[in-house]
This record gives sequence, structure tokens and C-alpha cells, in this order.
Amino acid sequence: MSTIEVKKITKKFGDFVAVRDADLTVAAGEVVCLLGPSGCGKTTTLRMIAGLERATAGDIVIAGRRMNELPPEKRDIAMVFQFYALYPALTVGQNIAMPLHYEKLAKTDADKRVRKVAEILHLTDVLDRMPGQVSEGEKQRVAVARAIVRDPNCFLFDEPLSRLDVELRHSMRGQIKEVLSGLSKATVIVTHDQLEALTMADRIAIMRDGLIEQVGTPHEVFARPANVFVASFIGTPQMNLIEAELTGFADGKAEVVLAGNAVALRTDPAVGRLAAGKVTVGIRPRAFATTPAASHDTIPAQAELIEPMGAETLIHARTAAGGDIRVVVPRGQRVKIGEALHLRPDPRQTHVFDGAGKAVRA
Amino acid sequence: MTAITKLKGFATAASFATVLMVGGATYAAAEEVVLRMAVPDWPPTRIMKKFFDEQYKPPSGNKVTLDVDFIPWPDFYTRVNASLTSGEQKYNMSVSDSQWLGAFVEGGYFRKVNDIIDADPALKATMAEIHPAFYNAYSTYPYTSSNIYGFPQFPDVLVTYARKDVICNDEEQAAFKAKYNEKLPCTGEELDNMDWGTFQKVGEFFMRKKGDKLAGQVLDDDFYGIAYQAGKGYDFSSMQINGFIWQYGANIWDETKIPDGQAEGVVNSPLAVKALDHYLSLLKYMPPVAKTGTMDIFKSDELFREGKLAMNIDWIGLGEASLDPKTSKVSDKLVFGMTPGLRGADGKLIRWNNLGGQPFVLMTWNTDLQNKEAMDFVKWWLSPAIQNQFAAGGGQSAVKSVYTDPKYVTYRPWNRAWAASLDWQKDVWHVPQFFELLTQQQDQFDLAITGKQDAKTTLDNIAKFQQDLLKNAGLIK
Amino acid sequence: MAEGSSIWERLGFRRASGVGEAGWGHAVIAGLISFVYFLPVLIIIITSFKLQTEALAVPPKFLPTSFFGLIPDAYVFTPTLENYTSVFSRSMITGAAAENTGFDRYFFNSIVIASVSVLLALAIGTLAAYGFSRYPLKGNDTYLFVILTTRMLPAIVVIIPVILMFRAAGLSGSYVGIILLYTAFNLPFTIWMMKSFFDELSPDVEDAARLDGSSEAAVFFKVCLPQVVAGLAATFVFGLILTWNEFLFALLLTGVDTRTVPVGMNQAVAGGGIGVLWGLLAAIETLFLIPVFLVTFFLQNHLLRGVTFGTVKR
Amino acid sequence: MNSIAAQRPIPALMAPAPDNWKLAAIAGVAVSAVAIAALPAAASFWITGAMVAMVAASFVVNAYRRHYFGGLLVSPAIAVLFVMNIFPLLWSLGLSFFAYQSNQQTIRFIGLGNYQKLLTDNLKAPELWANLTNTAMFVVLTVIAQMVTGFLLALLFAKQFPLRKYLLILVLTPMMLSVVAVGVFFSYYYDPTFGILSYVIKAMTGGEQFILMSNKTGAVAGIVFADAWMWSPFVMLLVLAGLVSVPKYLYEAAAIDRVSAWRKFLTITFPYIRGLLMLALLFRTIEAFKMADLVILLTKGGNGTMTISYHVIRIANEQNKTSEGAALSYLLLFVVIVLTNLYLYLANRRAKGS
Repeated sequence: MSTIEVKKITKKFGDFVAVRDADLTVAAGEVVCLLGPSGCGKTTTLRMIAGLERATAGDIVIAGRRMNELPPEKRDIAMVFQFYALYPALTVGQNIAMPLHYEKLAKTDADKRVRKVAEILHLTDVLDRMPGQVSEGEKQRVAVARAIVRDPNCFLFDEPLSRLDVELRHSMRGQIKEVLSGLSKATVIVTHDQLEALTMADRIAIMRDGLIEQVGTPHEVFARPANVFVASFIGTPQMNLIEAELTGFADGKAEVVLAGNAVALRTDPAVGRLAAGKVTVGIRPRAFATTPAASHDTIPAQAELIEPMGAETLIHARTAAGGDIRVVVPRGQRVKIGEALHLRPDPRQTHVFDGAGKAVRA
Repeated sequence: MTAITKLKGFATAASFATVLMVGGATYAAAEEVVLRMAVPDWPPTRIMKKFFDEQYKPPSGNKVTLDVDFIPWPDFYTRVNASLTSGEQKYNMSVSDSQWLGAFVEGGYFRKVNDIIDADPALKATMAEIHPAFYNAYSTYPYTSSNIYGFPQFPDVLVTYARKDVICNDEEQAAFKAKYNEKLPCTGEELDNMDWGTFQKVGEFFMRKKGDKLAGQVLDDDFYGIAYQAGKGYDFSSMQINGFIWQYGANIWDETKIPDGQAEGVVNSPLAVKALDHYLSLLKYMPPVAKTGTMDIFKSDELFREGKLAMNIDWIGLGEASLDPKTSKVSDKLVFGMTPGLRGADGKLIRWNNLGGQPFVLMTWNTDLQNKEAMDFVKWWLSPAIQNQFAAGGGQSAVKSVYTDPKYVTYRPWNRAWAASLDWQKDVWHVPQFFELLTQQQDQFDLAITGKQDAKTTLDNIAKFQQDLLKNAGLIK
Repeated sequence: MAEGSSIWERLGFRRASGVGEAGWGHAVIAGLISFVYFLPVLIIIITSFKLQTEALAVPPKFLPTSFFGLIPDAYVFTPTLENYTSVFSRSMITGAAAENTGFDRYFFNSIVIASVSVLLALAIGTLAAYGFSRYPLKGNDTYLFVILTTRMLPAIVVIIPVILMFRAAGLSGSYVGIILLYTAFNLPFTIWMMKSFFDELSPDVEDAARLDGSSEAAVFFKVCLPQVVAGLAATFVFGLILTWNEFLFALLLTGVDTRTVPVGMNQAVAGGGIGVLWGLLAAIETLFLIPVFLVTFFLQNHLLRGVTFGTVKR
Repeated sequence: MNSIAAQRPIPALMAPAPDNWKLAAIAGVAVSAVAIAALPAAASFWITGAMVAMVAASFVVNAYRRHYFGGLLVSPAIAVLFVMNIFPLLWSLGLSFFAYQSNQQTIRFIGLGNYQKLLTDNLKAPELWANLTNTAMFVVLTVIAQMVTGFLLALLFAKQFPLRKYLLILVLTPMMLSVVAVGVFFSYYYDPTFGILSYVIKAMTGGEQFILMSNKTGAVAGIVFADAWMWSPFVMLLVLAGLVSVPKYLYEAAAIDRVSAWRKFLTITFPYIRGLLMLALLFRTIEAFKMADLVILLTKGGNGTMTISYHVIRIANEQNKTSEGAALSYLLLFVVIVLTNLYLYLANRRAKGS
């Protein structure tokens, strides 16, 4: 079975802890994205799975077998490198065929496999070229082709699309997803691009400073962020995270002093069990409705900067306390600079995080 | 660089100062004369320079400086040759191996000094004091002609170095006597009287392995009886082989017989082949390095100083190092004698050897003043007083009144063999083709020494080469 | 070491954490090989502390101490610094007072002549290499090859004309003469090496600087040179090593005052009517090794990065 | 830029302009010729030198005015090389067409006589061929030994490991030694009585002293070993530079792709060091053809180790047959040039091929 289990792995470089007690399970056919800002330990985690780095502690189990001590050659994995790592002295075809030598296939069989993969990835025309003579997108596809030409335990992708321009990235995302869906292997993709993660992954593991903050489906991590970091990392424009003072809870509404105004917001009932004190209220920019008049559940603010984004418009609004709130409204809704806004958050998309930054949910 | 320009240049002030210092009494303006001299860097030349600086007072009253360029031996020829042949005219005097005379005289570098000697009866008398063997070898070109070029700087001959503690040991003496019914030479006189047969027996007798006993002591390394030069470099086999050839009554190509003397038929005469065979036959008793063709005069000397040998035949010029406990493990165990000879039918020893050492010479581009000062220096250098001092300091003298002086044998332990050796010394060729002759001969001897070619072939090859070369050069008719 | 490491891993015999790295196990093996490789040099260095009478001892004396009787005396020598003092001052005549050997001067000369000539070659050669790289002449390769050709003949062949020339120009025995000669001696190598570095640089940066109005000189000094610092260091070290030990030209073209160490070194080889003065020769060589050893050591990192020669292109 | 500057009119042949290098060259040659013919050497040398300087100056002015930066940059190097290297080389090339011995005062033009003698003379031709074969043998053996040793050493040091820096400098040391010291000390190491080699072998076999240099095989082995020991570090340094320039991720990719060690070397490592190996080969071959010092110090050319370069030293230095030595050197040079051109051709073809 093509599965990956990562159990409490830790990686230290000297005193620096790159990855701490990371747990991750990837089922056969599942695509998991490791998402996080640069330096968060996601690549190190991937390299430990590949065997390119040794785990300082913890277990790496691939296809049911503990593989901590095994070198990459013995793990039977395929990997696509960030910079593709194409062999510069070999043609594209030879590059793709490289992993096949191990299997000692007859030359015709190997050729057939290469041709088939090349066809899938539209590389047939460039098989005889050197890596230096093909485009960036083709290089990327060669790297993918080299990975999928064999039948490994699992696939690992290290920032596979980071060097492509926006358009190529978009099309490659689709292609990779399509290819992977046909292979039913455990796949780990490392990326810092949430769009990539959200579109390609079955589940996303969000990492920060060597810790896995949350693992969940794209919907989960978006709709139910486990903490302030995940909330802030996922979603564009970024979720508004507003410092507030919880004063009470009544009628399923939290009474908070928010940006200088006392408001009552409908939230998760679990908030009721929270003692009064400092909290963070997270509201996605698209979760506001603007109302003409102030109300007990609206936040007053003044439009300061307006950025049209095509179908929608992003408004930066300033609260009385001086805080900044991002609001996205449909294009049709005209807002002028300086206009007073009364923002009513969508209760279903209002998240309350406790003093430690953890989401408060039932 | 005339003395006049020198005078014009900076000497004006200097001589003015000198005159002032001497109080103006000396009227003759003291000229500054610089004699630049190329010499090999070793004690005999260092001593000469030291004596000059400390003692020499030019009779002319000029201020004479001997500016000596001490050049390490291995590079001496290269450096002097390049300087001379490039026309650099850097040196006014130079030490030269006797064999180089021809090449550099013919090239127009070494000055013939007959005119100066003829004009100076005292100098002439001094020259007459030099032993004929050295006079001929060092001063004359062509060999034994009346043209005079050089003067002895350090005359040298081969002697036998021996280990008293080994050869005089009672056990060894008895064992040798028992084995060969012959006395193992022990004293200097007994060494003087040694023939090649005894030398060979010494070689055979003293070939010992590690763990064997030698003079009552267990050896911690292999030991050998004898050694002499058998190296491919420079003249490091010819000088010994020539002795064998002459002792057998054969000859090398004889330059005194130009243009009638032949090489073919002479050099490879049956007697010469016998001589070379004899030379080769002793090699098997020598340390194994002899088989590599690199046992030159320095290597055999080193083996001797390291205590691996009972006897070694080498130049006196290397002797000081054997006597010095800093460089020799056998410094206090030495006895010296003449080199072995060939026992003739009449029971007498037939002796011949190739002499060594170096003369020094003047250059053709010297000014008259430089020549005059140089010759004054030569006269002083060859004066008995200085030669005696030189000999006492570790040099050798070819001046008769010096080496016959009873004091002479007290200077160094080998000196007792010196005077008696001089009468049977000859020299190898002095012709300009010297290096070509020598190089080819050394190459051929090396083939014989390393066992790749027999004596007959070797001498045939040498004879043929010499015949061709000398014929082309017009030296053989 | 963390939990889960075997005893072998603790000793360094581990599969290194990444490709291209190795642990102590590899270091031990490399250390052994390096030691064996270095052994002939080590023997020279050890010999420099031995008296002449101990230098050739059989069995070889290879330790200065018996480690409290652990090593048999036959293998132990009495270390001495006499050879080192002898390098500079010793008695040239048996029994006479010690006198200056001239080696202080030789060392000074070697350092001055080698460093100045290598730096000069570097300056001239770098300019030329830049020219060859950026403004190729017609038949550029031919010029480059002819330059290389000058290194192909045995030096002895050109020595006579050089001596003549030096005499005519009054350069014989002067610093200027030998320095210029060594400069020429180093140029082919310098040009070949530096050209490949310049070839490797991307001309885009230079063009950008030109568009910004920089002069050609500014482009060279401010844009190009800083990028080839490693190459300059590597070329300097190579040039230094090759010049440092040059013998023939030094023998024939230096005077008493400008003589270099390799020429003086033969004082210890069949020098004073003695075969080889082993300890003295070893001491001279050891002292002579130190400067170039230190330079190489401190420029080592550049040396590795520097010698890629531009044969490697991404 | 250059094209605009180059449009400045080129002065007429006889116009006395500072950038008229053609006129300067003609005048320079004429004046020098007169000076050499009429004046003593010391004076004519400086006059000729001044003429060369004048021509060079006009070149420089010409290059400067027309923005031939290439010429300007290259000129100092060419000037130094010309005076110190090329001129003496041409001189000795010229000498090779004369019958001339440096210790004799006569000189006679004999055209290709020296070459003819070297190639056809009954005594000299076999000697030349023997020396040439020996030299070829040394070139092949020493260069192979250096390349292999240097290569293996480079592999050893290609990885990062503790103390690497300090061990590397130990291995680099041999090439910093003077040849004299190396030669003298190796003759000691090989010495049957005193030498370490003989001592070790004797201790191991309990037998006789070991005489390495007593036959051709041993002598050649001894020389090749010393030379390879001394110069392998040079090759190592070049190869190592190539090895460390291989991006690490390629090896990682190869590990992932389960590429065998041999294939990894062939397809990844080798392309990165090929050019450097070629360069090392080129420089070491040139040096190997000049091998003489170690031969002189270890065997004096005995036991079939005579090389052509040592032969040149004998002829040109010891025997003062300057012109014959020059001719012999040019024969050697011809061989080296043919060979190095072959190298360069192959290297270029490979480079273009990939």
C-alpha cells in the first residue's frame, strides 16, 4: 500500500530545531500539501521523508515499513525538485529514462514508458533536446515526467511550480492534479502558495516554525482555522484579525469591545465558556455586509482606500480606534473614500480566538 | 670596466681618503682593482678567500679586492659555462676542472699566461716547483705542451680510506689470515702495499649480513668490504676505470699523440677489456647501490662515513667530512693509504691513477692591471708559506718544497700517502670535445656497471664513437 | 547524538545526513590517506631536526622521543635545532668560526622576486585576459595558443639569448631582470586561467553598467574584477607555487645579491665537499615551504572555488 | 560604440601621425637594422629597444583613438612576453639553422642541416628516437599516474567532512616543494642501504636489501612515482574544483532516481570535470615533455630513463652545441604542439557537441 506515516519527527541542525514533533499521515491516493511560509520546516520534512535528511527523532513509515535508516535509493519514492534537478548532460528523453535503469527494463519497454509519459505531459517534441534548450515550463514537466515514469511508493513535490509564471502555474496545477489522480499514490507537495495548496491538495498541513499547526481539507483549514496563524495564512485577502475585549456572552452573542465600540456578535456557542478577557476576533473580508445605519452588531469604520479587484472591490476601512479592516464588496456596490461604513459580520464566518490564539469552537 | 673609469667614478673620493689616512706618504696613487672570481663553494676555496682577506697585501700597493662568487658544486659548471659562453665577461678568474681547459681555451675565454710568467723569473721559479703531473694537467693546453693557462687551486688524488677498528681487529686479522693465508692490511704502509687482489679479498671477506659479527660486535645492518666510484654522473666511473686501464698497460685515447693517436684499437684493446673486466668484477663486493649506477664519489663516501664499509677509494677532497665527528660515524677510526695497484709479474705494484682537483685560470678580457694583480696573487698563493698554511687548514699542495716538508704529513692523516702518489698520476683528455667524450663514455660504462653490456662491447662502442668524433674534429688522422 | 543512532554511527561511520557530506569515518580514512601521502614531506621535516649522523640511520630514527621508554632507542633521535641555525650561519671551513651563509638574503630575495613577479603577471595577465575575453581579436585562439607555446620549450634553450639580452640591458643580476623574466614565465598560465573566469561571467551586468554611463575602466574595475576575486586568488597561488621553486633562470640570471633559495639550496647537496647534508637540506626545504604553505592554506577556499576555470557552465 | 570610433580615418602610409603604426614600424625596423649593423651591442640594444617602444606607442595611440580596447588591454602582456619569451625563442629558432657552438667564435648558416643530422645521422637518429620513446613513455606514465591519483584524491576530498581543510593542505604540499629536495630525498627513500623503501620491504620479507633502481622497470617506476606524487595534487585541485561545482541537488535527484554509482559518475559528475581534466591533461603533458630534473637527480638518465629534455640540457649546456640543442628542442616543440592541438581540438569538439 502506498502510504506515508510521519510520526513525531524532529530535525535539529545543531541547536536549531527545524521540525518539531511533526505528525502526518498520507493515505494511498491522497494528496497532502505542506503549506507554510519560507523557513517553516516544510521542505525539511519532505526531505526527511525522501531520505535526503535524517530525522533526529521520530519515525518515518512508508508503505508500512519504517524507513528512518534507509537511504533515498531504498525508499522507492519519486520526487520533483524545486529547481527540477534535470541532468544537464542528458537529453530530455534520457532524463526521463534515468529512473528506469534501476529496473533493468528492456530498452524497448523503457522507451515505451518514456514515450507514454512524454505524451501525457506533452513532451514528445522535445525528447531529444538538452535541458538547456527547453522552456521553463517544459523543464518542469520533464521533472514531473521523470517522477511519474516509475511506479514508486509515493510522490514528493518540492515547490514544483515556484519558478513558473502565473499562467503556466495555473495550467500546470491542473495537469499535475490530473496526472496524480490517476495514480492513487500517497503524494506530498510542499508549497508556500496557498492557492496551489487549496486547489491541488486533498488535505493541507500548515506549518510554522517547525510545527504543524493544522491538518485538514482545504475547506476545513479555510472555514475552521485552528488558530490565529492558520486563519491569517489562508485566504486572500487576509482575514481581519481584530484585538478585542470579551466582556460577556448572552443570547448566543458575544459582547465584545472591538475597536473602541461595544458590539454584540453572534458566534460559536463555545465562546460562552470563555472567561472575560482579551480575545482575537477573526472575520474574513468577504464576510461583511454594509448596513446603512449603525446597529449593536455592526462595526463603524470609515473607507480610506479603495482597490478595485475586478469582480469585487477591496476597501480598507479605518475604525475609530485606528485599526484597519479589509472589506470586500461586490463591484456593483459603490463606496467613496471617506464614507462612513457600518459593517455587519456574517456570524457563521466570525471566529473567536482565545488569548493564546486558539480558535474557540464547540 | 677599466681601472681608469673606476678611478673616475667613485674611487676619487675613496683614494683621496686613503691617501689622507696613510698620511700622504705613499706617493703612488693606490688604484682599486676588483678581481671577480667564480669558485665552487667548498672549504678549499673558502680558505683561499679567507687567507686573501686576512693576509694578502698586494705588492703593488693597489687596493685589490677578491670578489668571490661561491657557487654550489652541482651547479658550478652550468653557471660558469653559461657566463663564459654568453659573453657576459663577468668573471676575471675562475676555478676550472682541468678537463675543461680545452673547451674554454679554444673558445677564447681562458688567457694564456706565458708572457706574464716569462716576464717574471720569480713566478717562473714557482711554477717549476709544481709537481709535473699537476703542472701538466692544470697548466698546460694542449696537454703537456708549453702553453700555460692555470695554477693549482686544490690538487687532489685518489686514496684508500679504511676503518682501523675493523681491519686491525685481532679476530678479523686471524680469520683473514686463516682464509687467505695473507695478512689483512692494517697500517697505512700495509694499505700502500695492497694490490687489487687483496682489495678484492677484503671485499669478499667483509661482506656481512645483519646479525653477523664484525670485529666482535653484532651488526645491526649489512656491511661491505670495499667501494669505489661507479656512478653514471659526470666522471664518476671514468676516474677509477682510467687507473685500471693504465695499470694494465692499456691506454685511453692519448691526446699527446694528436693526430696519430687512434681511439679504435687503443681504447678497446684486449688489455683494456681485461682492465675494465677487472674493475667490474669488484663491484659485486660493494654495497647494492653500485648496481643502480648511482654510486658516485659522494655516495661511496657517505656509505663509508655511515660505517657501512671497511675500505673506500675516494678523493682526498672529500676527506675532511670523514674526520669530522659531526658528519662521520667513523671519524676516530681512520687510516689512509695509497690506492691499490696491479701486482706485476715481477711482484712489484704497477700503479697509475687519474688525478683530480682543480686549477684556477685568468680570463682573456681582463685588463693588464687586473692580470698583473691576479698574477701577484697567484705568486702569493703558490708561495710555500701560504701553501703550507693552506695544507694545514685542510688543503693540498702540489708545490714540491711544501709537500716534501716533513711537517706536511702531520697536517692530515692522508698526507703520508700524498707525495708518494704524485709520481704516478695522469689526467684524462683536455680537448674541447671533452664533454662529448666523457658523456658517451660514462653512458657506456654505466651500461657495463649495471650489467647490461659486457666490457668488450662497452669499449668497442666507446672506441667507435671516439674515433668518429675525433676524426670529424680533425684530432685523428 | 540523538536516540536511535547505532554505535557505528556514533563513531562517524554513518550515512551522512545528506548527499555530499560525510562523517568522522570518512575523515579517518581521508586522514590515513593524507598522512601516507604527506609522509615523504614529513620525513623531510623530521630529518630537519636530526644531526647528520642520525639522518641516515638504519633502522630509521623517526621519533624525537621514546615516549617514556615505549619506543626502542634505535628508532629515537635526539632532536636538534642546529640545522636551522646552520641554514643562516655555519662554519664553511672545518673548524673555523661560523659565518653568514647568505640565506637570510636568499629568503628575502625569494619572497620579493616571487611575490612581485606573480602580482605583476596577475595585473598584466588579467588585463590581457579581459581583452581576449571581451574584445576577441581576429585569430584569438591562435594568439592564446602561441602564448601557451612559450611554456613548451625546455628553458635551457632560451637561456643564452636571455643572458645576452640581460647583459646588453644591464639587467644581469638585478631584481628588475629576474622579476620581468618570471612575470613573462607566469603570464601564459595567468592569461589562460583568468580568461576562462571572464568567459564565465555574464556580460549582461557589464552592459547594464555601460548603459548607466560607466566608463570602460569602471566596468572592468567595479563590475568585473570583484566577480573574479576567487580566480585571482587561485591564479596567485598557482603562480606562486610555480615561481617559488624555479631554479635554472635563477641560477644563471641572479647575482650574489639577488640569488634565491633554490639556487642556494644546492649548498646542502654535495655542497662543501660532502655528499648531502641531509639535516641542512631538510631544514632549508622546511623553512622554504612555510611561506607558500601558509599562503595556500589561507587562500584555500578561494583556490577551490577559483579553479573552476569557466569550463563549467550552468 | 566601436563601430563609430573605427570610422576615424586611417592616416596615409607616409603621414607622420602618432597613430600611424605602419610608418612607425617601417622606420623602427630600418633604424634598428642600421643600429645593429653599425653600433656596438650595448648601444644598438637600447636603440632597438627605443624603436620597439616607439612602434608599441603608435600601436597604443592607434588603438586608443579607434577604441580597439582589445588591443590596448592585451598589449602590455604581449610586450612582456615578446621581450622575455618570444624574442629568445625566435633567436634560438634562428640559431637552429646555423652551425654554432656557444664556446666557439665561428658561426655558419647550414639551413636545415641540424635537423637533418638529428633525424638521419647514424648515431644521433637512433639516440633521438630512443630518447623520444623514453620521453613518450614518461609522458604517458606520469600523466596517467597523476590523472588517476589526482582524480582519486579529488573524490576523497569531494565531500564535506571534519578536518577536511587541514587534510587537504597536507595533500597539496608536495607540489610546493623544490624539485631538488624531492629528487634528493627520493633517492634517499629508494637507496638500498639507507632507504625507507628497502627497509620496509626487507622488514616484511626478511630478505635482501631491495634495489629499486637497478633496472629499467624499477628506475622508471621510481621516477614516475616521485613525479606523480609531486604533481598529482595539481590535478587533484583542478578535479576537485570541478567536483565541488556539481550542484548537490543533482546527486539528490540521482539518489531518488536510484541511479547506480557508475552511471551517476558518468552522466552527472563527469560532464562537470571533463573540461578541467582536459586542462590538467594539457598542462601536465606540456610539463611532462620537459621532464629532466627528476631524471638527473634520480638516475642521471641511466637504466633507460634518458629523456629528450635531459638530452637537450646535455647538448646545449654541457657540450655547448647550442644550435643542435635548439634544433632538437624545436623538434620536441613540434611534437608537443601537434599533441596539444589535438587535445584542444578534441576538447573543443566535445564542448560544442554537448
